[in-house]
Amino acid sequence: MTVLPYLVAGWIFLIGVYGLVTSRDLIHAVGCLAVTQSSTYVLLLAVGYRNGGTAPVFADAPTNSRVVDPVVQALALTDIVVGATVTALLLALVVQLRKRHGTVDPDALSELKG
Amino acid sequence: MTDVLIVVALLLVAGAATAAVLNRDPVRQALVLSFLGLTLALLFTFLQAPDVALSQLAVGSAVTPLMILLTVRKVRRRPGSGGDGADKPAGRER
Amino acid sequence: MSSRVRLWVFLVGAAGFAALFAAACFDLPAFGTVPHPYGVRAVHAALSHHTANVIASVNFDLRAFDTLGEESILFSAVIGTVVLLRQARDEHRKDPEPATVHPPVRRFALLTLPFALLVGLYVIAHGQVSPGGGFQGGVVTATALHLLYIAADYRALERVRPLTLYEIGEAAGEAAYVITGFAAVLAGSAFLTNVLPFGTLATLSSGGTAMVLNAAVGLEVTSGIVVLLARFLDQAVEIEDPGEDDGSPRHTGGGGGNGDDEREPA
Amino acid sequence: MSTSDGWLAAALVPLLALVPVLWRIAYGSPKDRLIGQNLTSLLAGLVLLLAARGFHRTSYNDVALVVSVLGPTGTLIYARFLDVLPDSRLVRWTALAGVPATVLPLCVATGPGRAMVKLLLIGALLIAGSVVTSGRGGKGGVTA
Repeated sequence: MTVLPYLVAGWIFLIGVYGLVTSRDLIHAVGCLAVTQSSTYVLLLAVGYRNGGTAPVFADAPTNSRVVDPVVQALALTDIVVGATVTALLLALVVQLRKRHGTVDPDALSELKG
Repeated sequence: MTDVLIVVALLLVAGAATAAVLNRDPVRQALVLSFLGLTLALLFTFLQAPDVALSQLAVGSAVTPLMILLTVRKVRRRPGSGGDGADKPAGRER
Repeated sequence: MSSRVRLWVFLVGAAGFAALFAAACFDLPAFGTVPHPYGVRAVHAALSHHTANVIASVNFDLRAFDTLGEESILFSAVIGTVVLLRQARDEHRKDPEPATVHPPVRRFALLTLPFALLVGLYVIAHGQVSPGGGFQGGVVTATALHLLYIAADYRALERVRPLTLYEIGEAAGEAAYVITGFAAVLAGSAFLTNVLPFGTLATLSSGGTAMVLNAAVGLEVTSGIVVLLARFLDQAVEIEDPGEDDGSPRHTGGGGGNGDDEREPA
Repeated sequence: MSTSDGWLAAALVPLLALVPVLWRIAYGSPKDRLIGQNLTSLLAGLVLLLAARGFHRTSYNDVALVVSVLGPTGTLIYARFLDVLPDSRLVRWTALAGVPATVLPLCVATGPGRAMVKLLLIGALLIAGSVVTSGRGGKGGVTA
């Protein structure tokens, strides 16, 4: 338990990169990138967790309660939404590539370049 | 007890991430990604991060898979045919 | 680089990464144990600014300048997507056929729509009090709008969704953030300092400028996601490729090759 | 075992039920995958409600509220793209049995008040969403 969350984050990162490397379809590759991104959230939140802590939101908890680290949560939170728009940008690039070159296979694309 | 929940959620997330990568067809992948988004949201709730869970829920379970599906529909379509099943590539890769 | 070489390069790199990462993990403090000096200070700072949700306080007060950066990335990503997905000169539009919708689904979607919008706005508005805020609520609101697409069809969605308004909304959100920052300068303090009265802890009007910035981000994210999805829907449903298609085989990827089972035989 | 541990142990039940659902989503037919997606959001809603009680944080219920709104929305959007809205007894009965079995004890434990109204609302949304998306009438519902 003491290292499992970190190791899971590492596994998600590796499997995501594996998908990126072996992908035959750019849309699939963008999906794999989304998976890889999520490993960072798992790692950040795992680092910020404290046993017996609760969320640092004091609307329904006493202000002296033991809380988990809010800083890493703030980092992960904004990155998730910004990451989604970047995913959109990449998908838009894929649509453009398909229009220009008629394929979304990365290997076929590199052949086009010669 | 919280630890048990966290461990189960972690294993689910790892499994979903693996399945999302190994499903090579983007349409299948979109549904697995949506599952991954929901399990990540559960994990974040167990890690006492409801804010992040909300964010992941909205983005991971709806917006990202939807955009992938729309891109697939666009990319697989041919003029006049409309459907995405109409253009099975004759010269499939490899 | 052939795919075989690429795979080998990856495997070597992955093995190295795995070894180093595992070693680092076992050197990290055990899960859930270490004290968090930054976290403790952030909690103090948030409480001294009467913001109940410390995460919102970190985002919109303590690290407001960083969030401006994040917001700008979002802003430019949306602009980039809009530029990439605009209708090219040689493409033409085709009106999508009106859809027929199963009546229970239509009723459900129409009944849920106002409620879902309300939930989205609630999540934005309570950002500084309970879990939520502009980033999360914005996405929820934008997704909720697309219930209309389910309830009727794409044209119905287009009629009630004045896209220009959302494009302006996105820019207005970004502008409101910067203006709030400069208002602090005019008030005689540094850029993005929290100069408004802090209010009472755990009420809607608490948190000073955190509340204003939260609303600005909510506006920007809602509009941004609506614009994004609109562009993708446009491309997928309406805009057709120019007539360059002469029956040549298309590589649509899907290397696993099971695209055939996308449609269940009726 | 304290009461909060009891609630968290109860949350483990729908959480573990997600394991076979993942299998279905990853390897099933298109129908199966859509049913799986539907079931996931339903089960996730139940897990979140029970966990919120187990952690003694009523504000965590907001996450369940968002699931109950976005879950069926997502399912219907996929249904439109994949051109199927499969009839599923599994989803319907999980909703009709599981949601009351979760929400009613939670209401009793919470006691009357705003929190209870919210719980009932989330429960009603989860049931309504699942019943509509599991295609009662069995005709398969949507055409794009």
